[in-house]
Amino acid sequence: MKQVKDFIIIDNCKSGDSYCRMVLSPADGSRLPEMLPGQFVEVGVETSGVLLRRPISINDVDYEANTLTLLVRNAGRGTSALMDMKSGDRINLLLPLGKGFSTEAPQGAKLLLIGGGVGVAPLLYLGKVLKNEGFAPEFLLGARTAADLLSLDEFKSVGTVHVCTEDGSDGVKGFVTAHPCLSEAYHRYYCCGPAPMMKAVAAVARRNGTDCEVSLENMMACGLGACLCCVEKTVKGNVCVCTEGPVFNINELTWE
Amino acid sequence: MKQVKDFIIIDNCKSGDSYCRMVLSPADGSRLPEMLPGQFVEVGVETSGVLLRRPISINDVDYEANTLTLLVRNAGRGTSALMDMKSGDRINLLLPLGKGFSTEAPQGAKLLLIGGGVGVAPLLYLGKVLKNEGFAPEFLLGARTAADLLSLDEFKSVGTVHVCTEDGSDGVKGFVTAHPCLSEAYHRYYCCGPAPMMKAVAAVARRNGTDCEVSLENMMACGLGACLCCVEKTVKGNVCVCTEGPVFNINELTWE
Amino acid sequence: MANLSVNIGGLELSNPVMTASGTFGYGEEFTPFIDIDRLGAYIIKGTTLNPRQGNDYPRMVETPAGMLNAVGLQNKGVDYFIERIYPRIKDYKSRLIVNVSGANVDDYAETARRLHPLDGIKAIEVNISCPNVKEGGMAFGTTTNGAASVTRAVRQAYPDKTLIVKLSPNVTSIADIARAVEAEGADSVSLINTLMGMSIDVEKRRPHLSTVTGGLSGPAVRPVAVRMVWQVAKAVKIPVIGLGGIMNGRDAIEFMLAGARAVEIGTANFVDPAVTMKVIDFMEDYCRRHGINDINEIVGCI
Amino acid sequence: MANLSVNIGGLELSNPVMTASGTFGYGEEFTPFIDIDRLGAYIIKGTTLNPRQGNDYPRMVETPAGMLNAVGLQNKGVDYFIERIYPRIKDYKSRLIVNVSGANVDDYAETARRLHPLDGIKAIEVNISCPNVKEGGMAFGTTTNGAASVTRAVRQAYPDKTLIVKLSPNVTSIADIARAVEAEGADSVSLINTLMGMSIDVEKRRPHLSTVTGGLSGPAVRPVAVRMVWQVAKAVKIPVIGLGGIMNGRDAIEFMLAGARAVEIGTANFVDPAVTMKVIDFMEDYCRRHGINDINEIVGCI
Ligand SMILES: Cc1cc2nc3c(=O)[nH]c(=O)nc-3n(C[C@H](O)[C@H](O)[C@H](O)COP(=O)(O)OP(=O)(O)OC[C@H]3O[C@@H](n4cnc5c(N)ncnc54)[C@H](O)[C@@H]3O)c2cc1C
Ligand SMILES: Cc1cc2nc3c(=O)[nH]c(=O)nc-3n(C[C@H](O)[C@H](O)[C@H](O)COP(=O)(O)OP(=O)(O)OC[C@H]3O[C@@H](n4cnc5c(N)ncnc54)[C@H](O)[C@@H]3O)c2cc1C
Ligand SMILES: Cc1cc2nc3c(=O)[nH]c(=O)nc-3n(C[C@H](O)[C@H](O)[C@H](O)COP(=O)(O)O)c2cc1C
Ligand SMILES: Cc1cc2nc3c(=O)[nH]c(=O)nc-3n(C[C@H](O)[C@H](O)[C@H](O)COP(=O)(O)O)c2cc1C
Ligand code: FES
Ligand code: FES
Repeated sequence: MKQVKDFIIIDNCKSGDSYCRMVLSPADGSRLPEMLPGQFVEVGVETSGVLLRRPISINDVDYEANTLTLLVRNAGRGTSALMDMKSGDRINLLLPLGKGFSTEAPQGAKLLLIGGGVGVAPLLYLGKVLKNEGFAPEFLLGARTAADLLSLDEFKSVGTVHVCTEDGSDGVKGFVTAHPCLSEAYHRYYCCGPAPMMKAVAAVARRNGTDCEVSLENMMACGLGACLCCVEKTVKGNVCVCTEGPVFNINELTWE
Repeated sequence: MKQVKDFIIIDNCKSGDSYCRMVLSPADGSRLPEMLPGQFVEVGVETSGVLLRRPISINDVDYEANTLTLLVRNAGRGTSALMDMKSGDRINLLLPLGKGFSTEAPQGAKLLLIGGGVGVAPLLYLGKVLKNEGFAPEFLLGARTAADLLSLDEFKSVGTVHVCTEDGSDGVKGFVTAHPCLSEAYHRYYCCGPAPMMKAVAAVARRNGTDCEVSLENMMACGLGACLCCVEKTVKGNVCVCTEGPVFNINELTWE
Repeated sequence: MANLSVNIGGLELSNPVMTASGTFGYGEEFTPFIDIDRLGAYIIKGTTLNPRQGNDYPRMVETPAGMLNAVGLQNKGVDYFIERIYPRIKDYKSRLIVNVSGANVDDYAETARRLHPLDGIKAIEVNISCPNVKEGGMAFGTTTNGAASVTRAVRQAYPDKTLIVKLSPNVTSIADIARAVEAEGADSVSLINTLMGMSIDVEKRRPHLSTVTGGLSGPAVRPVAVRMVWQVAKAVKIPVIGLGGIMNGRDAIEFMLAGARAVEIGTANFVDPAVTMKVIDFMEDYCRRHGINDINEIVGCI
Repeated sequence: MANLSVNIGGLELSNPVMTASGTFGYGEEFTPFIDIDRLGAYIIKGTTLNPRQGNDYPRMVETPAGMLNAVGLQNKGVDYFIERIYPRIKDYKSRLIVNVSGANVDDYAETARRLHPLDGIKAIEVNISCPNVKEGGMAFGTTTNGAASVTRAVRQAYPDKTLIVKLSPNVTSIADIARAVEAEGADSVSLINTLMGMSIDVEKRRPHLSTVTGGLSGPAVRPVAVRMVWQVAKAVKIPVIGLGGIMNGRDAIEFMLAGARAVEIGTANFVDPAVTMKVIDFMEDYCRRHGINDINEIVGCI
């Protein structure tokens, strides 16, 4: 059940001026609601020049510690205010929102989780859930430079990690679509990152017949399916990314 | 010379949820400009719902320590954001603004500094300057309750302090105008506080022929005499409180 | 406790708080957060005679204390609404009001006619201020003649039940438009719809919205909306519904003091999906604090 | 470095950045913070034929991302200006533009006539959008006839020098008004003046401003202003000056992309008295980053 709730920041760890990783727990001590990988939250940001909530993916959930983790890139006014928040501060979340990634697959299916930049955020939780369900998820993570590769150690603890950087400072040099692992056979790609990257991965998937899910980041106002601002053109017409997505199978989309 | 400058918060000491006392020093290490008692600063507040700067009196200046002190009452959005600021945070000030209190008086003149609520703010610096110039300033400080009497010890270190509280929890019970010290002869009253209090003090001053200066708190936008928003009707017509004031001799005003 | 119930052109509301069309979906999206039965009324999405896909993405951009939208009345048409959506939402205790739009006068009238028989619908709000509805290159809502002609046609197609006309703020004299729709038999006017605005991505050097211009809503527009409500309330005798940037109870009271009998809450639902309940709570508290027995006492009382 | 100079109806400016009337005093108030000579032009306080005391206090209230003002053209009249103020401020290298208001057509014309001989004044901006100027119950700026009649009279009284007409946004079609003043010989139009708004103190149950309504300015109005500049720039051939809520260089470029040849900065001067210099710096930097040789290239370029 969706809820709107105050959280306490347990920890807010910055990587430079570009990213932060925020660990949150309900302020009233209540249990976290059930959350699925690929779902997101809408964060209320109290700063000058920000009115609407900001959508952020669920990066990790620890039901035992009763904590939720967000991975945030400093993209503008709202996210930069999030960067500046301190442990102990309060923050209001609307959650859990949207539909997540499919986690069903034939036993032993090879699954590749492809993330670019801060788009790696939802893949950590997804990887953990897939691993729990008995799969051996692999990650293909791309970034501009080695410094922009986020949470690498955590990904490694979940599964095999393939790395690409645009400047070659780590792993294969170039975009994720240049990585040799894409020539192997996978049952499904899960992809989240900048639109051009997702479109390129979708093209690869279509070419080699791999099932492929992508997570879209359309601009949102309500996050609840009420305002119809976040629509994506699909084979069924305009649908709300906040309720029908953010995860879509590429077959539902009208890309190219 | 007026300037707009970043300051670092050296200390921000809250009294409950209602007041804070902020000690500031120029962020670039430069020397404080010369400031006169009764002058004010315009504080930039970066929070949701605040556009314009907020005018705050100069509460104290320590040229040796190169610090400036503000005493702030939590009155709304802007001031409550100031309450929440922490030492080390940056804040932008426009200063020094307006004309201050007159500090000339015949040698040995008896001077009474009358403050109500947070209106005591400019009187501390004024008292110190007067004391430096060889006077023995007295204070008459009023507040709702004993808990709302601000900086009492500091005032006591500058001169004799007379106290009134509305609930009688300290000093004389009632408004400042009920205090017996007003029956003594003073050369001048300096008064800052809520408008009804200043008007009542002005009436007393007129009755007993005492010179009287009051510090107005008209709503301001620019603080520079440019917008003409802060005007007060005076014997010379509408004048800008931010440049011709905030301190006025009651003879200049058209009260009653 | 003070009386909060108000009457809008024959329609009794348990309190003055409604939701603004296009910002509250069909209400169902908000059931995790609020008790719809506690609302004075809920106004649902703009409905047209025929289905509409709406405009292309991007449809939204944030602006200082506001947002621009260019949704363009995406909806599945009145028949789909009547068959598939209405049965799901008709049984709330709160008043259900449908917002009606059209491409021409006949579309408005026909949509109203089809909604008329439904018992669960207590009133319609006719949106003559949508940027996608053209009449000689101008929206119906920006000329007294256009506004009057839509009102006249809908009034005929929708007799006896409450007819609210929603006015556009993009006009020189909104009071003139209000008088024109009052003369044609509107039971109430609601205002304001969005102000027409525009925003440009200076790095990409292109408009943020696919449609170039869009509708501005949110707290930024509130001073304009309050002023217009004040002007209209002095100009007409029918009750005025005020909206535009209401974010909390204080803002809602501001509109009532300006002359609104009831209020609608729009963009604020996106910021806090439970805001409507808080506004009702504030009204109760405000009346108590100010010794007001009946909220109708404060309407226009400045 | 890119060329930033622009031409406004015959008046050459070293860059597109000006200050908006009523927000910059006579310029002198800002000399501690900026180099006035670096401005493209500075437009000073609204000046009328006779002295005016302006409206009663309170004249200002903050609103979400904006402010309402009701200053009411407080000034000492054109003769006092010419004798006492003009000599002090005439020698800046930057263009000095006087904003002119009037209670009737003759006042406008007479004020313009008295300013005409002054060499230090390069242009006048005629404010036909002040809420205190009445013509048959309506401000000149809200009818094409009213706007045309003021422009015609001032054009006659103020020949050969640059005449800018400042338009009101409180109209159904600002493009129509712009066309009307262009037809009467205006060299340029500037827009927008303030949107008419209102705000109420709900605890005291009375308006915040002594005049009940006032003029809304600041970032809140920017989307409306950008839209109007875009509409007007398509409707007229004379250069358009854009303003309304410009807070920084990005916002200034947004107006130029919408079609403005130059910009004015108003309320932002209150927030940061050095903002104009930062806007000019941003423009230089923007041109460099985008490989633009002449800022005129981007005007209307979306
Ligand atoms: C479902 C979803 C999940 C997301 N997950 C993450 C995540 O895990 N980590 C992360 O760092 N970012 C994530 N984003 C992107 C994040 O929402 C935007 O970066 C953020 O909203 C920008 O806000 P801002 O105030 O910092 O930027 P602004 O100053 O408002 O604008 C900067 C840029 O951010 C984009 N943006 C602004 N508002 C929105 C909005 N409401 N929705 C989408 N984009 C917007 C605009 O295109 C703009 O160019 C996600 C977005 C969506 C839709
Ligand atoms: C010359 C001068 C000196 C002052 N010195 C002090 C001081 O030393 N300490 C102190 O605590 N306060 C002082 N004030 C009052 C202080 O400026 C206001 O309390 C503050 O601006 C309120 O801002 P806010 O955002 O907290 O309140 P808001 O939420 O904006 O409004 C709350 C109330 O504060 C008042 N207010 C809002 N903005 C202004 C403004 N720009 N100017 C004046 N009043 C305003 C309004 O009447 C409103 O009812 C002074 C005011 C002036 C003009
Ligand atoms: C996303 C969105 C969609 C809207 N759709 C409609 C609509 O279909 N019909 C209508 O009459 N008004 C529509 N509006 C206008 C609102 O009902 C309301 O008039 C406006 O947003 C001002 O109120 P607010 O500032 O409280 O949002 C819409 C507004 C928004 C933000
Ligand atoms: C305090 C104040 C006084 C103003 N006085 C005048 C004036 O005398 N003449 C005029 O044409 N416009 C006047 N304006 C309008 C501004 O010049 C400008 O058109 C408006 O504020 C919008 O720009 P902004 O949002 O950048 O402030 C005034 C605005 C303010 C805020
Ligand atoms: S964000 Fe409102 S419908 Fe998706
Ligand atoms: S605050 Fe602008 S003139 Fe005083």
